[in-house]
Amino acid sequence: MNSELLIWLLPLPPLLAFFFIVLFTNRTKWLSHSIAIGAAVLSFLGTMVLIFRAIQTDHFGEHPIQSSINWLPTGDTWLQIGVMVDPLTVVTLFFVSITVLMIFLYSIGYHNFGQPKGDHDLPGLPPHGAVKADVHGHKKLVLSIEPMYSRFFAFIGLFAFGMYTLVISDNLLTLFVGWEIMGLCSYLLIGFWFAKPSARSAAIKAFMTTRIGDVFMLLGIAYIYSATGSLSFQEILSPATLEMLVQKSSPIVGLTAAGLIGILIFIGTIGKSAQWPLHVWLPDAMEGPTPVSAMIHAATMVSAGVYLVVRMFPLLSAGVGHSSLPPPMVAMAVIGTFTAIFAATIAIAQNDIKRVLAYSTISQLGFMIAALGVGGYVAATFHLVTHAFFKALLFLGSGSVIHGMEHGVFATGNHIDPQDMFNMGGLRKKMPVTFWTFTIGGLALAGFPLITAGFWSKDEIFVDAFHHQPFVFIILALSALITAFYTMRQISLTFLGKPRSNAADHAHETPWTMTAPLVILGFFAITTGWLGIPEDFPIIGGLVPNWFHEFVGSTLTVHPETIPFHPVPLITSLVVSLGGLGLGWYVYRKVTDEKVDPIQRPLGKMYVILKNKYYFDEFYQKVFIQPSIRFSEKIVYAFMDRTVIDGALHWIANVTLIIGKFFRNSIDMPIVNGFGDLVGNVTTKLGFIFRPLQTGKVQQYMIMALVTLVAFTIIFYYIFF
Amino acid sequence: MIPLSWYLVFAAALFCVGLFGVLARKNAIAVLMGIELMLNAVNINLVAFWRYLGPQDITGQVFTIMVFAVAAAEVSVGLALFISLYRRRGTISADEIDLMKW
Amino acid sequence: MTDPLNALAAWFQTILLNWGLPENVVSVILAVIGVVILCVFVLLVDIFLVWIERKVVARFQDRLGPNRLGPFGLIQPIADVIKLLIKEDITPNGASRFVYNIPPIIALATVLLMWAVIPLAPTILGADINVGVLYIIAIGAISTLGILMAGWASNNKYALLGAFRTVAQMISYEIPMLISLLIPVLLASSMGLNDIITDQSVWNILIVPLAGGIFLLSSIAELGRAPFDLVEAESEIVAGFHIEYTGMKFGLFYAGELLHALTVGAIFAILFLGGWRGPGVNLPYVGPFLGIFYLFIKAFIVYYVTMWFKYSLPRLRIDHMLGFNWKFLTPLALVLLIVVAILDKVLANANVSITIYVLVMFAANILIGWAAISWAKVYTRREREHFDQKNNTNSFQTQLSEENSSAVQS
Amino acid sequence: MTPEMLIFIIIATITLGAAFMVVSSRNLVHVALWLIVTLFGVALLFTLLSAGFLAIAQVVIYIGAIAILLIFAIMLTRRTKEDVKSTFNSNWRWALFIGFLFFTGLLVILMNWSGIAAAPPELDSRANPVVEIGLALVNPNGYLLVFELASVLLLAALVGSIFVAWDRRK
Repeated sequence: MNSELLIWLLPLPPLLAFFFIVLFTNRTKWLSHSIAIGAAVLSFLGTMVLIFRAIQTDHFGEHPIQSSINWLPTGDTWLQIGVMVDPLTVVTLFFVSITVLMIFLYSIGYHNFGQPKGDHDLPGLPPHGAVKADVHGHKKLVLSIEPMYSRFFAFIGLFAFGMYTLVISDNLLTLFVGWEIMGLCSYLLIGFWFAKPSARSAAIKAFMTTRIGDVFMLLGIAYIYSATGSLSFQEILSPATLEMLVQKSSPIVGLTAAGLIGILIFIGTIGKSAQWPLHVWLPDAMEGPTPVSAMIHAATMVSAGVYLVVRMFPLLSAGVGHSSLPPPMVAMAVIGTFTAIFAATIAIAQNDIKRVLAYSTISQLGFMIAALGVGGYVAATFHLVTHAFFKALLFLGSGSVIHGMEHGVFATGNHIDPQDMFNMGGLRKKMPVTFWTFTIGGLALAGFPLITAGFWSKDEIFVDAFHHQPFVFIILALSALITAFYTMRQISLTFLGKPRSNAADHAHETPWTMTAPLVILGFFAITTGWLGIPEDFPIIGGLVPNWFHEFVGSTLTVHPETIPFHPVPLITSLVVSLGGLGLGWYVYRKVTDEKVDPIQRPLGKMYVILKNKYYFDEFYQKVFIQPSIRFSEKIVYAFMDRTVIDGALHWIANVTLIIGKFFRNSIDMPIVNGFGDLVGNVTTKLGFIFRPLQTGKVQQYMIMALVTLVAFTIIFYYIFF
Repeated sequence: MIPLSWYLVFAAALFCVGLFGVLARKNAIAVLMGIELMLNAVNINLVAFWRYLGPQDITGQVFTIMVFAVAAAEVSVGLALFISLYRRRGTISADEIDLMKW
Repeated sequence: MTDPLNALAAWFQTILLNWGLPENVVSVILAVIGVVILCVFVLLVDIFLVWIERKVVARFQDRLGPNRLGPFGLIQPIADVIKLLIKEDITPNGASRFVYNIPPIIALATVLLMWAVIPLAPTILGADINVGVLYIIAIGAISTLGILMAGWASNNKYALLGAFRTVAQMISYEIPMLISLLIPVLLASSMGLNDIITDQSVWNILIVPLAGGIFLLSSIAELGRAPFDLVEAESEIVAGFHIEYTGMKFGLFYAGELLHALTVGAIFAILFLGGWRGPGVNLPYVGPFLGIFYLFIKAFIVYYVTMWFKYSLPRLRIDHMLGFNWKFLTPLALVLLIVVAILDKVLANANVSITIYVLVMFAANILIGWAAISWAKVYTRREREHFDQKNNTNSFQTQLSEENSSAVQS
Repeated sequence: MTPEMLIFIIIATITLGAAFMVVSSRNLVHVALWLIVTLFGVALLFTLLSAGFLAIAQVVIYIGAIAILLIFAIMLTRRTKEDVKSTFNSNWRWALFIGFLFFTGLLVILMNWSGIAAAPPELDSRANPVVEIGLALVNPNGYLLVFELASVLLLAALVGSIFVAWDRRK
């Protein structure tokens, strides 16, 4: 198969799986997951073939694989859609295909395939567990299978389709289509347990919040189209077009067209990648099933936001050489840096294992945005890849922990929150595989030196930041310190020490379908980093060529320069990660009390603020939501709709009624109906007259027929002869 | 030889007698017999025309055989109908079978 | 002119012509004389048949039979005829007189009519019409009509029931008989009886034995003789259609029945046993007489076989009889007809010798017959089991075996 | 007046007389018997027309099957009081009128037809009409379609009459 066709076919298997499951195999659970995983494997294999071919090609960055078809006629020209695979796409496809496949596999175990059906399980609620007798006849509560098992696989299949479509698009339009499909899937999957009010509102919140970003993004796309007449990356990112956009001034004073477009598109990323101030939906999205959190809100969908800005980086950075930094880059640097520290601080005070990870995701995405803001194109991409692996690993690990805790909850029967880290502790012994893999993920997140992938990617960001914007570097270092601290806090609270609840005491290792993805992702969480070791790194630099920098860097027409080695970022990196980890271990090494956080007292009032996430939700509630509700109710509903529109309608209706009555009484009743009645009556009367002919006696009919025949014969004879 | 007209007049007479039977008889089976008479008159015509106008062409005889087949089919179905009717209504008088009247 | 009878006719014809009679009148006179001679001859044989019938039934029933009048009681049938002639002629009350009196005549006349086309010898036959086989069928249909008329006109419910049974039986059995008749017709490529005989260098019974069997069975049913004598089943409907007939009217029915049986024998002989064929039929002067002799010998053998059936087998139930016809004989005859037609065509195209032709045909017939009988065995067993299940009773046999076993135990 | 004409007149008279009896006789069984006489007369006319095969077929099919079936049906559906009442319905005058009208009309048409005086051509004495009919019936260029049509019609009639006459109450 040639590469072009292969690319076109990549997104198809998950889409077909979605339709097939929805239409045919909704009742057959094993078949549903087999189809979904089969589709994921097909896409994975296709991706691997494609990556292999791409790596084999020399100067791949200059000669991306491309194919397009005419889609919509726009007057004389055609709106073309197509696919493109360049180095950036390759690395993105690499982590997307692997994490998607792993998460599909993980979902089987997470949704308790093979367990009995729960007696009280309803669609729309998490399974309540089923009573099952063991070999000795003891009845006990065990995990029960998800009632909407097939639907879940259908949704994640559709989601995978959206992600593949987004990645392989060669234009903004199909990218936006994939983007919105993922938005829809995110909504559906966050609200997967739609009978839970919190899940419902979280789904709506996520959908509405990301829509804000998407609207601006769509505006940006429209502006690009009107300015350049094309949406293809190849054309809008070509130097000539960029130059034109930079020269052109925009309606907003002080901004070039390129600047305005960049900011608009960056707002889309803010929504999708949950950057401040549109970050509020991501922590709430943890209401969905954990594979969803891992897939959508760590590995792929939020990465899509970063992918977009990476993809559009030439546009965003257009005009670097002119005077100062272009406005989009400033915005990215500011917002990324702020989000990184902002989210990291919130993460310190969260007790929910998944929420901590959610804030850390926001924070890490902030790192990437900030890196782009300072021009670290390769660094951002590198961190995007490594983050996808280790964050997926962390989420899946947390899911495994929760699953084990649920097992404990069912076994002991005391209903505690299985996601609260203060109810855990000592799980290291109970769930060894989960512990080790989670620790790998945690260390990667914290940037544990040399071994983990996170160290190398974060180090590269530091280097870029230090080189270009020292202020950004300082803030990022601070947030990295906090990151290491809360990571260690999480590991300590969850796995180390003694169990702080019966449930934790009875926790159990999860099935192989869940642990196998953890191990595989753990492998990648370590090894991915070795692809991008800087050449001039002390001692080990140059042992492995800095392949990543070469490969991804070739995407850009202007090859990014290699920044010379400087000891400050390296030392900073070592200090913050090791220091944060050490601090975290010191503070949380022996937590015995279930509820009291050791940092509560030192932080004081600050802790409460952090615990409540700087009161952002409340702020939005007061400032945006309640006024808009009030506006809707009082003005739009009561006045506009009820009084003005309804009143007009009623008036028209009344007038029409009067006219209608007039027509009915003066035209329809006497003339039309009268005529109809006349016809009917005449027919009836005629029927009465002729009725006696219909005697029912067949011979009389025949006589009549023959007489008539004879009569007509005679008449015709005399007429015609 | 016998002139053709004799056969034709005879057939016409037989046909009209049969027609009278069909139109005037009360009993449905008698009506059926009238139809048989008419069919026979047709057969005589067919065979007579074959003999007098085209003996080298076998069509007349073949169509007589067709008429036999049609008559047999008609009688079997007709009688089955009458027997079924007799079972339900106790009569096969064509006068009394008038459910379809006004 | 090597045929003495035809020579006689020719001689008589010249005499009449010399008398000055017109030619067509002479031919009419000759025809009438021929008909009279044939009828007298056949009716004399008929009288002889009465004696044979009585003798044979007596032997079957371990009696002596008529032995008083004349040698071996040969004069007994004459006495019977005289008795019937002098009996009172009764017409029942409320009977339709004309319709009542016609059937005995039809009964005998139809049988005599059949003899019109039967070739007694290569040159001696009433009329060599090209649709002889069809003619026989047509005459048989008219005899059915006679029985129906008799049953209706007697104004007697037993007679009417007998007539009903006749119609059902005869119309049904006419079908396999016709189909089996078609097989010799097919082999000879002619419906003329004389053609069929001439064509039989090998007797048809050796080529298509199954067709012969089907023809014989359905002919017996047409005759209304045992085991198909439901038309006049004494124990059920007294005497059936001729219950009210007395005297010579009954005599005519009786004679017609006996003669019909012999006629069926003759037709069977013609169709399957080679008719007048035999050694020496082509000899001058004696040949025709030898032909007549051979034909009657064969006819009497078949007649004896029918009597054998009649006095050995019990009567069938009406539904069994009709079921046997519609579910067994008719399909079998149809299958046979198709197979024979195909084989005949194939073998004729293959140009095989007559021996192989006969062998293949014979084998095919035996095979079909064997398959049909095995199927019938399975079917009837299943039917019986179904019947037993429905009536919740064990079959007679199992009851018997249970009794036996219990007797052994005690 | 040749003997053939004499024979024709006799047969025709008997047949027409029987036909009149068919439409006028009160007793239905008599009607059926008169019908048989008519049919037999028609068969004889066929022989006069040199159509021997048709004559025999007429006897087999009409007398042997159709007439007997009719008698059977008559006996099955018999009600004695019907013989007492009038056998004609109230329209019999109209029927008579139409019958005469048709007969007159046919006569008028026949008399005005030029081919009425055609003389019969000589028949080929060597030809076997049975074989000819048989070949014509199975000849694809002849009447094979008609033949198949007749067979399908008969099969349909067979199935249909069994279905219609089936007593479903059992």
